[in-house]
Amino acid sequence: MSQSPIGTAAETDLRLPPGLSQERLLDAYRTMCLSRALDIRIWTLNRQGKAAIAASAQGHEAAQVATVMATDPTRDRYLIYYRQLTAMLMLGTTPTEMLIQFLARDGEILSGARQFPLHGAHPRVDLFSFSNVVGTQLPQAVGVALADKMKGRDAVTISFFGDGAASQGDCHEAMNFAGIHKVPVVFLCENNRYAISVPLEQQMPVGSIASRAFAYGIPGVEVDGTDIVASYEAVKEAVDRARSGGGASLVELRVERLLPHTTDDDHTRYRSEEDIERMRDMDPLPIMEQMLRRHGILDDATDAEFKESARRAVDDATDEAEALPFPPVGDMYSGVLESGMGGNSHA
Amino acid sequence: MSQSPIGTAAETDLRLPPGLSQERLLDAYRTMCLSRALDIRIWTLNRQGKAAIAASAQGHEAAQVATVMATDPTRDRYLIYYRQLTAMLMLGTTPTEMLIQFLARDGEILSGARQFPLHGAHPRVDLFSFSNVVGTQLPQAVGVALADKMKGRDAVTISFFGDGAASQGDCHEAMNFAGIHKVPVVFLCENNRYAISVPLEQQMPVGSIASRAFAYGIPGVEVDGTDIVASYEAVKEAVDRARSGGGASLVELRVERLLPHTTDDDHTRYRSEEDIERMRDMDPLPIMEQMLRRHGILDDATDAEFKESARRAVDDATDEAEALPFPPVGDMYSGVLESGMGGNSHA
Amino acid sequence: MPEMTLIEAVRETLRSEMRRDPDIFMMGEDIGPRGGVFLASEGFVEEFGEDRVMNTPLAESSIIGIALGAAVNGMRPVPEIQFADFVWPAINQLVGEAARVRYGTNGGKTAPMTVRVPYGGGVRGGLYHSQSIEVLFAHTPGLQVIAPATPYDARGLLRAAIRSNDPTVFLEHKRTYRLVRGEAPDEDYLEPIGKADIKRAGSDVTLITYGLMLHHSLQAAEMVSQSDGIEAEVVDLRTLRPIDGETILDSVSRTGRAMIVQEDTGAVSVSSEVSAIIAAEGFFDLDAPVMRVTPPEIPPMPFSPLQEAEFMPSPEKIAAGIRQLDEI
Amino acid sequence: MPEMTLIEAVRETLRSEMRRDPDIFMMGEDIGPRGGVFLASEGFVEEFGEDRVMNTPLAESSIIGIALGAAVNGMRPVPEIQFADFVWPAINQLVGEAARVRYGTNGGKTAPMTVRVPYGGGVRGGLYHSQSIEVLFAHTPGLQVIAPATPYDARGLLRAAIRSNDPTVFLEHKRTYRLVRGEAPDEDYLEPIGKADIKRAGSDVTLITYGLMLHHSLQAAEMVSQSDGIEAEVVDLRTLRPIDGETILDSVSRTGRAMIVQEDTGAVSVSSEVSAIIAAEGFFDLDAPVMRVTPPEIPPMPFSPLQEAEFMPSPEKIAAGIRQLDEI
Ligand SMILES: Cc1ncc(C[n+]2csc(CCOP(=O)(O)OP(=O)(O)O)c2C)c(N)n1
Ligand SMILES: Cc1ncc(C[n+]2csc(CCOP(=O)(O)OP(=O)(O)O)c2C)c(N)n1
Ligand SMILES: [Mg+2]
Ligand SMILES: [Mg+2]
Repeated sequence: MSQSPIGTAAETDLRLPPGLSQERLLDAYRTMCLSRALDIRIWTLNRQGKAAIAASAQGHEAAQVATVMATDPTRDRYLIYYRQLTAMLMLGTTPTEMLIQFLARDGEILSGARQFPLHGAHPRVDLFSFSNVVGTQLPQAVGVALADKMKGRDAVTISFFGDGAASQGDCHEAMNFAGIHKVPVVFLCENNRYAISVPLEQQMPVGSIASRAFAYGIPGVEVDGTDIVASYEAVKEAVDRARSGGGASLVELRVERLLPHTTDDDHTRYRSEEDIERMRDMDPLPIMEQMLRRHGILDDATDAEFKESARRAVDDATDEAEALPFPPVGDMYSGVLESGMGGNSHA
Repeated sequence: MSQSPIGTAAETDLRLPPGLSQERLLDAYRTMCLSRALDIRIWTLNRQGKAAIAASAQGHEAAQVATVMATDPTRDRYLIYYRQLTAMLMLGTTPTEMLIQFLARDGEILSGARQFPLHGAHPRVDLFSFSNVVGTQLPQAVGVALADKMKGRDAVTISFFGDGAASQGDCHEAMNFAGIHKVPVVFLCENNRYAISVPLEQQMPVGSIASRAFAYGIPGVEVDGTDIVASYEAVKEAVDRARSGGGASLVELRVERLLPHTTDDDHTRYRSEEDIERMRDMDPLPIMEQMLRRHGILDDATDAEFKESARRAVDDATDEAEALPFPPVGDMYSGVLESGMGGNSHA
Repeated sequence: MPEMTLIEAVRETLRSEMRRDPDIFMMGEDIGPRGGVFLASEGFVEEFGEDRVMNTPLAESSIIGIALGAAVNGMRPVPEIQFADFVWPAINQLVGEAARVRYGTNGGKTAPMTVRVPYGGGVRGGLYHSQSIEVLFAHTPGLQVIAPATPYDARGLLRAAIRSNDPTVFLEHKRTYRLVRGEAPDEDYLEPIGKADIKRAGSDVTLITYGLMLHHSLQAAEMVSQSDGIEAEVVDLRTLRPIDGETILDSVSRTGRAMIVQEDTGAVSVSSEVSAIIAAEGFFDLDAPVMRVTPPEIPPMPFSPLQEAEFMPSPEKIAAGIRQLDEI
Repeated sequence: MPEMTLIEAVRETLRSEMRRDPDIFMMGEDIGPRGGVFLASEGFVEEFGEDRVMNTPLAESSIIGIALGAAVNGMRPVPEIQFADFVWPAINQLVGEAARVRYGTNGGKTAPMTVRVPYGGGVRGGLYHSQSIEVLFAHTPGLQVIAPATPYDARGLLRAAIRSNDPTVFLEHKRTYRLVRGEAPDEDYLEPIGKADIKRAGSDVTLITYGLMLHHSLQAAEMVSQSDGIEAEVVDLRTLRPIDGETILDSVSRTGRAMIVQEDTGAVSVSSEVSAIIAAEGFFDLDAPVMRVTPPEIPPMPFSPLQEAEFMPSPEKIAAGIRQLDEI
């Protein structure tokens, strides 16, 4: 492996699309390392009985950093679901803020610990996720984008969803409307071939979700979600299209879910040993690491430093989050309606 | 026009697909004439304040007779919506039975006059329509067909729906499931380009509903629904496929809705004069008549007789239906649950 | 003060609000050139354009879901569900999502949207154009549910709903659209959400009701006043969530007798809640059981005209109930 | 008699019914090799095959719509909604369609299907894995709604539901799945749909409840018996539609005091209906107001553990309510 500093050796053989530099790639990799370390910690906290439930982003990291890099967090909007841990970090959420969600502690930024981790609304970025009900964010994202179109704002809305969500009626209705009205939305599917235990072939008779784009008069593309550059390019093209008035797109990033659905699940019940073995080849971390090393962007020292600093950050964040109390009980009564609680007026 | 008797002159230049004879065509035309006369009468009864509401089948007649001819009423199943007046007649419902529905009289066969016309379940054919909620019949039809598949019966289920229904989430979910499990169902879309007043281009960004079949891994075909032979062939192919284990199909028959959506509607509010003018060219009755005459299948006398007997049948049916009382008030309390009414047990 | 029908009150309020605030837009089936199936938006697309008076595909879940997305992003959508009977596909977006946006984001996002829902029977609508669908909404924390019965209230409350910052289900009784006329000023007044209104003063018995049944109840009150000298106080709930327990309890404390009149079937309904409020907090004021006049427990409501009439609580049935209650 | 948990009772009943009648089949998300997320169908796909234990796409409306189609065509589907919180997309097919098949066809078609719905909180489920969703179903003519609280009742009532010829919503409280153990014989017994059951006899006050709250109420009853000598009768509704007014009224006629305990938020709910029944028909038996112990009117229920605990009516809160009611 070459030990050359960033941006000198081997630079020519990695053709980066506009907007993507070696620095950005390295930064993305740093976030992926952090995400992985944090993800492992969260799983451990669950096993220790400290975190009630967790869905892991392991396997989805490259797809998520690529997606965020292709957008502009200062003006774009993100409707996520429960698996976008890496995207959250890319958008500047701190590890402590993340752990507070899983530990349901006071000061939780998204929902005041009223909701599961990754649900609520972000105070600094226009990122939100109202519910755990799979697929509901798709029409909502279309509405968000419609408002921007009506107001002539140049924001683009990214609607994350999984292969499971693609079966919902809401997915059809959302894409159809987006196609009719050319709203600036990117339907971003992280297809990991499973809705909990239901494999793709029991979810749909066709092999790809992107192939449905045709039915909605929008472009659809299927990309290897462990290939950060290809993913970036696909999302960027969709974002640019939306921003320039070209309307909606569907981008399907093929990934593997490296862990069971959540900490409540046991995927050996429904995944074969070969399937579990094969999925490991799709781990985006080693893939990314090899790619960066091959092109001389990453060296041993930097890699070690990323991993070490990720570990430290996660340790510190754990200490910080665990030191916090649960939210005061009385906080639960506020904010049902602007006018008050919303029960009968005499109560 | 040739006055030759059926089946002699000009027979050779009309190539009929297997299963379709000149006799069947003529019979279909007879039913179309009856349907048209009945339809006109129903509209009049509404204008006289006798029928509360009516949706007309005018413009859809050829599509419906073709569809029914391609099926086997002794074993197939039909999930209709409110516009299948012609199909109802083709399946042996009498004009009197139809008028009783519109006049909500005692002895109404489908729902005991609890429901709008064309809603309920047929006592002699496996034809039903549970509700007015557009699109709900599509998953139901898939379930009906699934039961037949599970039981190894050779019945085929026809699920009628309109272009409007195609926008519903239920349409997506139904077709997707049917594609996965290869259930013996034919999704039969009578696309008349309007959902009440909403034109096709405000309903979907693509020009055809059949083109969505690709997304569900099923065959889809778009046919001129005023062309009875082409419509028959398309439906027959789909029915044969379903019956032989080949699974679901989507057949889109393009028709025009010649009258406003219902008797409550006024289409001059939203259809241009040219549009209204042009749609008249798609009236299936003269198209069918010309076609039959061109091929020597229909002569003046027969045509006159069909129309005259249709008029008489409708007159007689009107008298019969109008002579009936409304259902007894007490009948309304029965049949909520098998065990009784279903309110609190003390009530 | 101009006299107008209830549908005119709705239309004029929508028009003036649309003129006042460019963030308001309407969406729904057939609301464009058709003007809505009840003509609530007649002439609107011509004045406000297709963007603000948007015909949608026939897909209720997305109508609400898209409106919700627009609402959290700065707009004030006023989606229309064409008939209440077709709101079921949208329940997930309305009850599951919109109702919890404020709470579930700890106030980070809000969903200022007013979902207009024509509902109710007595219009020969059969099982699928007659339903009262208020129960689930009235049960759901995070929603406001309004059901005006007069043009005056329709104007003041629709305006209040559109300007409020929470998701509101606005129920318009179809039978009242053209049946009910009344005075409704062209001024910019608001009626308070969550406040019932006493539509007739009386000392002998309290009738609590809403929607079309307000008018049947008022008629019944006149009937028993004339025939028996019984004076019924008639409380119009107007808002079904939150319910104005105070006004109800205050009235019952004066009359000692309560009867709830409702078009919706009775089991587990708004009428149950009003009963429960009185049974819990007005118990010591009561001189008689809390009565309810509701339809039979069958799916609302038969298409056949005689059966439909039998289904609806009529002024006569209500009057009979009042007499019975008065005698206890 | 074997002792088992409530989830075991459900599983064993499903298994024996599936063996008995080949027309029964199950469908839902993850019910196949995964065995369901609560393991209600663990081992089933191996025994009954993929056709009868069918994994579905993530699409609740079609799960119910397809089950309904199969039901009217001779099958007895037992679809599973994975969590009650996800039943909203299926409301249209369940409340709008299935509930009216028999009535709307004048008996021409029937829809024998049992929709299993794990519901309820106290499981750290937050806003979307904790909901009680019974209100709309309990309001709807044409549905049966069952909510057993013990393994014995779960077996007898699930069996009765599957064999009945009407659409039934079968509510299984998630917290009771493994918490509640009890005797449930392996015999082929049926419990009657629509009948409440007195789970504890008492003479001073009647508690009416269902689901997890039955167990909290029984605990509370023991507490006040020990501490204050107050003997509470505890009525387990078991069926929420139709509600067994007779058993309720009979108990209240003996105790003179009624309190309804419910996990679902109170406004416009099953607890309202029980109050209303008593206020109408048990009024002259009452010595005190009809009380309710229900959670605050906020979306059920916060994820944060202390807040979740505060939300749920605890045995202590119920006991406090009983003491209060007893003193009036
Ligand atoms: C409407 C709905 N039904 C069921 C569930 C339960 N559930 C939670 S996640 C999930 C699978 C989602 O799969 P997918 O969309 O592929 O996302 P992934 O977890 O694979 O990223 C299911 C069935 C839910 N949350 N919402
Ligand atoms: C879910 C639902 N939404 C709205 C309506 C009101 N409505 C009745 S028919 C109709 C249009 C249906 O159009 P289409 O499916 O094309 O059938 P067509 O009448 O043209 O034959 C609408 C909007 C309804 N019945 N159901
Ligand atoms: Mg997935
Ligand atoms: Mg149409």
